[in-house]
Amino acid sequence: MRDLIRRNLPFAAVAVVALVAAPLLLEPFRLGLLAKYLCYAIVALGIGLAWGKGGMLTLGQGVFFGLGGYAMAMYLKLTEAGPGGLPDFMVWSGVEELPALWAPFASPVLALGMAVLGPMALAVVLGTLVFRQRVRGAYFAILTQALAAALVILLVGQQGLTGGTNGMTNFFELFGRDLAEDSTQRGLYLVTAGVLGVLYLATRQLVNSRFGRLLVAVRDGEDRVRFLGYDPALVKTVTFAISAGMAGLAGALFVPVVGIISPALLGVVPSLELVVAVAVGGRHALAGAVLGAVVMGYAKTAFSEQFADGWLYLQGALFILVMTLAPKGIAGLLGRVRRARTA
Amino acid sequence: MTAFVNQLPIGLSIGAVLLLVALGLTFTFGQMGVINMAHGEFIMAGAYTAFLIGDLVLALPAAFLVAGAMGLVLERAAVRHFYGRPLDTLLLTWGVSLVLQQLARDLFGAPNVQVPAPSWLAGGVGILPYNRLFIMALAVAGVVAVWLYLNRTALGRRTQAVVQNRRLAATSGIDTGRVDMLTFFVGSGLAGVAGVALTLIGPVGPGLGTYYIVDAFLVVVAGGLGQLRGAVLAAAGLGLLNSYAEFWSDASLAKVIVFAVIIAFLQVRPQGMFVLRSRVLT
Amino acid sequence: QPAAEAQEIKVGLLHSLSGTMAISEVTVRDAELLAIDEINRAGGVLGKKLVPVAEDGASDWPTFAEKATKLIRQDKVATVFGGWTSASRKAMLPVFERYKALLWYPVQYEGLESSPYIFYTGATTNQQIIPGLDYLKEQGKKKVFLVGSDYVFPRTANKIIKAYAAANGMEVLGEEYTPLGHTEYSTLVNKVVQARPDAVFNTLNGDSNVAFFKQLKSAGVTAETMPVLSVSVAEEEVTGIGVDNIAGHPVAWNYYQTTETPANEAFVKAYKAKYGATKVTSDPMEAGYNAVYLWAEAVKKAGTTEVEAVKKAAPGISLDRPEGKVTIDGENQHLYKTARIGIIQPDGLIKQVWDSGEPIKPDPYLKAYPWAAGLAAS
Amino acid sequence: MLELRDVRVEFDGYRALDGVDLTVPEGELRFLIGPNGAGKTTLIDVITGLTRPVAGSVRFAGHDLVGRKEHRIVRLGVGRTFQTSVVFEELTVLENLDLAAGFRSPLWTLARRRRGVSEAVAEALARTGLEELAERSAGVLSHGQRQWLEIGMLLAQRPRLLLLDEPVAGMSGDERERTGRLLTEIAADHTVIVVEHDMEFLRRHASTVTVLHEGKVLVEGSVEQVSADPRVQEVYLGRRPSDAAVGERT
Amino acid sequence: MLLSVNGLESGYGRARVLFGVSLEVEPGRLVCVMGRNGVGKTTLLNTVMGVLPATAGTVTFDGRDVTGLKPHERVRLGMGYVPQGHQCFPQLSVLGNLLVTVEAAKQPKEAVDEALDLFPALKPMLRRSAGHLSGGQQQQLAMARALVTRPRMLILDEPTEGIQPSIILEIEAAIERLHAAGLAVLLVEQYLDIALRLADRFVILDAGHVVRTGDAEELRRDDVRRLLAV
Ligand SMILES: Nc1ncnc2c1ncn2[C@@H]1O[C@H](COP(=O)(O)OP(=O)(O)OP(=O)(O)O)[C@@H](O)[C@H]1O
Ligand SMILES: Nc1ncnc2c1ncn2[C@@H]1O[C@H](COP(=O)(O)OP(=O)(O)OP(=O)(O)O)[C@@H](O)[C@H]1O
Ligand SMILES: NC(N)=O
Ligand SMILES: [Mg+2]
Ligand SMILES: [Mg+2]
Repeated sequence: MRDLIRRNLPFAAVAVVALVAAPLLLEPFRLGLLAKYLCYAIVALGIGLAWGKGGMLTLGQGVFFGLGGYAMAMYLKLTEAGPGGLPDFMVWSGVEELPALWAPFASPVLALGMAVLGPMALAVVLGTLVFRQRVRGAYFAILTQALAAALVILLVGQQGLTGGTNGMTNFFELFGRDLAEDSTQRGLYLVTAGVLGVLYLATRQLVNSRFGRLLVAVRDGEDRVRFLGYDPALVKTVTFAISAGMAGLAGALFVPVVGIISPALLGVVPSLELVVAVAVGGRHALAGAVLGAVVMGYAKTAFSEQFADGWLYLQGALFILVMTLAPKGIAGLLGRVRRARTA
Repeated sequence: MTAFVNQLPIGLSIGAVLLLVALGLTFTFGQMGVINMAHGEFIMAGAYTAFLIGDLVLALPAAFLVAGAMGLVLERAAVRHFYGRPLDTLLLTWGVSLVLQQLARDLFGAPNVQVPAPSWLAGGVGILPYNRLFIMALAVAGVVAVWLYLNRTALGRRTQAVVQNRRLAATSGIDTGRVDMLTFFVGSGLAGVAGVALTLIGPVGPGLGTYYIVDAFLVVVAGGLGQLRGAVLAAAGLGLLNSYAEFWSDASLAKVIVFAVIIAFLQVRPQGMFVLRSRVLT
Repeated sequence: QPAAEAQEIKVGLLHSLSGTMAISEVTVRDAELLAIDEINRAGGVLGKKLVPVAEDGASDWPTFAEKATKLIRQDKVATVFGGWTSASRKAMLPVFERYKALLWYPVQYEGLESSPYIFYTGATTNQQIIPGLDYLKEQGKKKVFLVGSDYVFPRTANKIIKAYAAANGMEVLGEEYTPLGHTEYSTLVNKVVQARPDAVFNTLNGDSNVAFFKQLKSAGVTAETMPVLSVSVAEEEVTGIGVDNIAGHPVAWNYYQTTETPANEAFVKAYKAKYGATKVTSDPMEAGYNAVYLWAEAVKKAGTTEVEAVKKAAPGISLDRPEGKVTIDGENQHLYKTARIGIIQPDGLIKQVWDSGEPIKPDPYLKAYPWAAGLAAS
Repeated sequence: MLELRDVRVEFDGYRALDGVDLTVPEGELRFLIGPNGAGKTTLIDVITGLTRPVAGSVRFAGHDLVGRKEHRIVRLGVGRTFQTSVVFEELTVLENLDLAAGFRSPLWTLARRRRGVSEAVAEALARTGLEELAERSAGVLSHGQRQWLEIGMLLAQRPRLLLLDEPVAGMSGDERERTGRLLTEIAADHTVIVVEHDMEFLRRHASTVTVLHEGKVLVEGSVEQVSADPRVQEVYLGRRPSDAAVGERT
Repeated sequence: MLLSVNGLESGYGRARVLFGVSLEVEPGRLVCVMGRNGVGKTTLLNTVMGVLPATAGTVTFDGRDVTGLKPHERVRLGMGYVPQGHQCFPQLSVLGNLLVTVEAAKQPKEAVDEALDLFPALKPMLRRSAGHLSGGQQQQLAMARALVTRPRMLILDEPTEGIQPSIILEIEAAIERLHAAGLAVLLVEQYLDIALRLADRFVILDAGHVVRTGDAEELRRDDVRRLLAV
C-alpha cells in the first residue's frame, strides 16, 4: 500500500499542478498553448507505447491524429452550417451538395466515435498487412512516413471534400458553447488534461501487465516470441491500433482547442516532430514521452518567440544535444540523477 | 499515342533521378543501417557547391568532396555514438537536417539560386533532353562505381564486415572507426553528386533536400536494404510507375498510387526485392 | 517605463521566416520593416515610434493562427501585417475576427472573401487574372493549358479562367495540378507539349516554378512558340529559375521594379540601400510596404490606433505609391489597383508591355462580370 | 508421436535435408547426432515451422505441421530451444518464464499484472536452478545461464514434444549431468529430441540415437551400435574411436 | 612474458564482473582459463582484447602496455581472437570472411591457404555465405579467421563448443601443432581432458577472482577439480 502511494505520488503532484494551478495561474492564451501541448502529449503517449515498448517506430502518427481531427472538424463545420447548409470552404470550392461521406458526422456521437475508431480501424488494416508479412524496423518506419506523405497529398487534392491545403478552420461553437469564450477554452483544457491523465494511467497499467512484457519481448525478439506460442503480428497490431486510437482522440481534442485542422498538421514533418519529442523525453518511460511532448512544444513556442529568425538552430541543437548526451532522453537523465542520489 | 510512348523514356529518366538520390543511401542506410535524414541536405550541399563553382563538370568531384566531408563530420561528431540503434539515427540526423537547412538559408539567402547549365547540354534526342541523358549516364556510372567499390575492393568488403558484426570486425583487426568514416564519406559524397545533377532540372534552394528524401528512402526500401541491384530495379520501376500513373491521372494521385503499390509489393516481398537471408533470429 | 511605452506603438509582422514559404515571405517582411523605418524617421505615427514585433509563421498555417493570437493577446499590437498563402490567411481570419483585430494581407489572391478585419493590399482576381486573360486574348491565344499548384488559389483561379474562356471563345485544353514543392515535371511537360496549346496559364507557386520552367525549356518550348503567363512569378523568383529559362515569358502583376513612378524610384533606392544593391523589389513586397503606409495614414486620420476607428477612417484613403495611385475601397477593404502585364527581360527585370490605364475597382466576388455568375455562390 | 516422411529442404539449390524419414514414438528420448552441417538444426526448424520443406510431410499427434505458422505449431504442443540461445534481455528471468507459460491464456487476460508465480513457472525455476536469478534481467546472464533459461522456458511451455538443440553446449560437467537427468525425467511422459555432439553425454543418457549425414538418416540404433558403426566413425567420431572418448568434463 | 594481465577489473555498466584478475602467458605457452558458467571467463578475454574497457589494471602484450588500445590495434600487434559462439560475417562468403581479415591485419594472402590447410572442411564451401553454415562449420571458420592474422598469441573462447567429435580432435590437434610451432595460446575450455592434454598452465576463475593457478599436473589433483564443480 505504502508502495502504491509512493509510486503514484509524482503522478498526483503533476495532476494537481495541471488541473488546479495551471488554469489559475496562466493567462488564457498560454493555457490554450498548454492544452495544445497536452494534445500532442496524448499522441506521444501512444508513440511511447508503440515505439518505446513495442519497437514500432511509427513516423505516420500524424495520419491518425489527422483523421481524428478531421472527424471532429467535420462535426463542428456541420453544426455551424446547420441542417441543409454547406461548410464555408465547400462554398468557395464550388461544391453544391453535401457529400455523402459527410452526412454521418452531423452526429456528435458518430463523429467522436469515428475520431477514435477510424484511426484504429486503419491501424488494424495497415498493421495486419505489414506485420503479418513481418515488415519491421526501418521498413515499417519509412512505410508509415510514406503513408503520412500520401495522406497529405490525398487531402490536399480533395479540396471540395476536405478543404484542401487550407484544411478547416473558423469554428464557432462546440456542444452549444462559444469556442471564443475563455471559459470554454478553460473547460477544454481541463478535459484534455483529464483525458491525458486517464490514458496515462491506463497505458501504464497495460505496460506493467503481462501484455506489456509480451510487447517488450516482441520488440526485442519477434521471431523468438513465435516459438513461445504467440502471434507477434497480433500483439503489434493491437498495440498499433491502441496508439492510433489515442492519436485520433488527441486530434479530436486538438481541433476545438486550437481552432484549425489542416494537412500541415499531419504530414511527414509534424509526425516526425512528435517522435522526436518522445525521444527527447525518453521513449523508455511513458512519463518521458508525455514530458517530451510538453517540453518540445514549449521549446518550439519559446524559441520561435524569442528568436523569430534563427529558432530552428536552437530547436535542432537542443534535440541533437539531448540525443547525443542523453540517449535515454530527459526521463533517462532524471532516472540517473535519482539513482545517483539513492546510491 | 506519341505521348504514351514518350512516357517510357520519361519514366526511365525519373527512375535515374530517383536512383541517383538514393545511391548514397545504399551506403549509409543499406550498409551501415543509418537512416540519415540529413541525406537530403547533403544533396543540397552538392547543389550549392555547383552554384559556387559555376561549372557542372568541375562541380561533380568538388560536390563529392564537400558533401562527403560534411558526412564525415556528422559521422564523427554524432552518428558514431548511435551504431546499433538505426532508428535513433533517424531522429538525430533529422535534427541535423533542420540546422543545415537554416544554415543554407543564412549563408545563401532564402530564395533559390541558379546554376547555369552548360551549353553542350542544350537540346536533346527525341523526347529526352541532353540534361536528362546526362543524369541517366551519371546514375549508371554511379551504380557501376558503387558495385566495384563494394564487391571488388578490400574496402568494400571491410565495410560489409563492420556492418554485419561490428565487434567481431574489431577483433579481426579492422579499424571500425575508419571504415565507418569512409563509408559515410562515400555515401554522403554520392548525395553531393546527385545534388549537382539536380541543378539541371530543379530548384536550388534551402528546401531542395526535403523534396527528395522520402522518395529516396522508398527506393531503398522497395529494393531491399543494401541491395544495389534492388535499388536499380526499384528506381526504374518506381520511375515508370510514376510516369504512367501521372500520365493517366495527375501528379498527386500518382504519388498515392506509388505508395499503394509499394505496400502491396511488400506484401509479396516483405524485405524488398532482394533479400539477404540469414539464419540469425531477431 | 509607462512613459516610454506611451511613446511607442507595437505592430506585428507575421510571415514565414522558415520553411518553404520563407523564400518569398522574408522579402515582404523586409519591405514592411523598411516602411516602418521610414515612417519612424519621419516622426512616427501620432508622434509615437512604431516598434515591430516579428513572429515566424514557419510556412505552417496553424502556426500563423497561433502567432496571430499571441501578437494580439500577449503583445497587444495595434495591427498585424502578414501572411502570403491563402491558407495562412484563412487560418488567421477567425483569430482576427474573434479578437476584433486588424490584419493587412499583402499578396494577390483568389478573391471570394472580404473579412471586416482584413485589409487586402494585393490584387484580387479582377485586377490580375482577368487582365492576364484579356492580354492573352488580345495576343490571339485561343487555346490554353492550365498548370497550377494543388491548393485553393490556383484551383479558384482556374475556375475563373474556365468561365472566362467559355464566355470569350477560348478553349482550355488541359488542367493539371501538382503538389506544392513538386519538382518532377517531365510528364506534365509531355502532356502540355502534346496538347499543343497557344499559351499556358501558370498558377504554380514557389519552388515548383523553377523545376517547371527548367524542364519546359529543355523540352524545347520557348516564349515565342508557347508563352507561359505566370501570376506567381515575380522579380525575386526569376534569379532562382534562371533568366535563360524564363526570359520572354509574360507575367501579370500590379507592380514591377521597373514601374515608372517617382515613389517607386525612391522605394527601389531605399530598399537597395538597406538590403543590398543586388536585391530586387517585387509586387508582394511593394504591397506589404504599402500596407504599412496605408495603415499609418488611417491611424493619422482616426487620431487613434483603436481598431474600429481605424476601420472607419480607412475607406477612401488614397496614396501615391510605387505602383501608382491606390485607394482603399470602403465596401470590401481591398485596393483600387492598376493591372500590368510584363515580359521577363534577359537582365532578370520585368518590362511592362500593357497596363489597365487607371486603377481597377476591386471586385473580389466578380459581381461585375456576368460570365462569372455562379462562381461565387455565397 | 512425431512422424517425418521424405522431408526435403533446399536453400538456393543446396539440399540441406534430402529425404529424411524419422519416427519418434511418444515418451521417447531420442538423440540426434551428425557432423556439423548434417542438417540437425534444419530438421528442428522444419518441425517447428521456421523452415518450409520443398517436399515431404511432418505429422505430430495427428496434425500435419507443414505450412502452419510457428506459433500455431507451438500451440499444438511443440516446443524448442535454439542452438544460440535467444532470451529476452530486458525482461527478468521470471518474466521470461512467465511469458513462456502464458501463451495458452487469451490475449486480453494478459492485460492484468502478473501476480505471484504460476505453478509451471515455479517448476521451471526449480528444475533449472535459476531461483536465485529469478529477479535479475536476462541480459546479465552468462552464456551457460542463458542455456538454462532457454530450457526453463521450454519447460514452462509444458509442450508434449520437446526439441533441444545442443542444450549442454557450454555447460560444465555437473550441469551436463543435471540436464541429462532432467531430460530423462521429462521423457517419461513426453517426446524429447535432443541434438548433441557430446558423446559422453549420449553414453550416459541416450537410448536411441539417430545419425544424420548430408541431409539423410545414416543409421539409427543404440549408442553402442551407432558408435561402433564404421560410417559413423568415419564421418563423425573421427578415425581414432578409442581417442574419441573426449568425455571427461570439468 | 608475452602477455601479462595485472589487477584487471571490468564489467558491464555498474555491474562489476572482474575483480583484480592477474595472469601471465609466456611465449609459446598454452594457458587454460577455467571456471564455472558465469564466473567471468568471456569477460576476461573481452577485456584483454579491448572489446570491453578495463576499469582498472593493465594488459601488457610483448612488453607494451596495450590497455588503452583499440581491439584492431591489438590484433595488429599479434593477438588473435576467437570469440565465444561461432561468430562470423554472415553475408560475406567464407572466403570473404578470411580475405577481409587477412587484409585488415595486413598479412599476405598465403596466410589464407595456410589456415585452410588446418581446416580442410572449409575448402569446399569457400563461396557459400558464412551465415548459412552450420554452427560447427562457423566455429571452424572463426578459428581459421583468427589464424590468417598470423598471431603470436591465440585467444580462444570455448572453441570446441558445438563441434562434432572428429573435428574437436582436429581442432585439438591444430591447437597442439600451433602451440608446438611456438604460438602462445590463452584458452577457455570446458572439456577437462582437452585442457589436461593441452595446457602448460591453468587459471581457475571464480566470481571474477583468480582462485587458483598452477601447471598441468596440478589440474589432476582433486582439490583443484573441486573448484570447478558446481
Ligand atoms: N538459410 C540457409 N541458407 C542456406 N544454407 C543453409 C541455410 N540453413 C542451413 N543451411 C545449410 O544447411 C546445412 C545444414 O545446416 P544445419 O544447421 O541444419 O546443420 P547442423 O546439423 O545443425 O550442424 P551443427 O551441428 O554444426 O549445428 C548446412 O550446410 C548449412 O550451411
Ligand atoms: N552484456 C552483459 N551485461 C551485463 N552482465 C553481463 C553481460 N555479459 C555477462 N554478464 C555477467 O557477467 C558475468 C560473467 O559473464 P561471462 O560471460 O564472462 O561468463 P563466462 O565465465 O564466460 O560464462 P560461460 O561459461 O557461461 O560462458 C555473468 O554473471 C553475467 O551475468
Ligand atoms: N494568395 C496566394 N498566392 O496564395
Ligand atoms: Mg545445428
Ligand atoms: Mg563465456
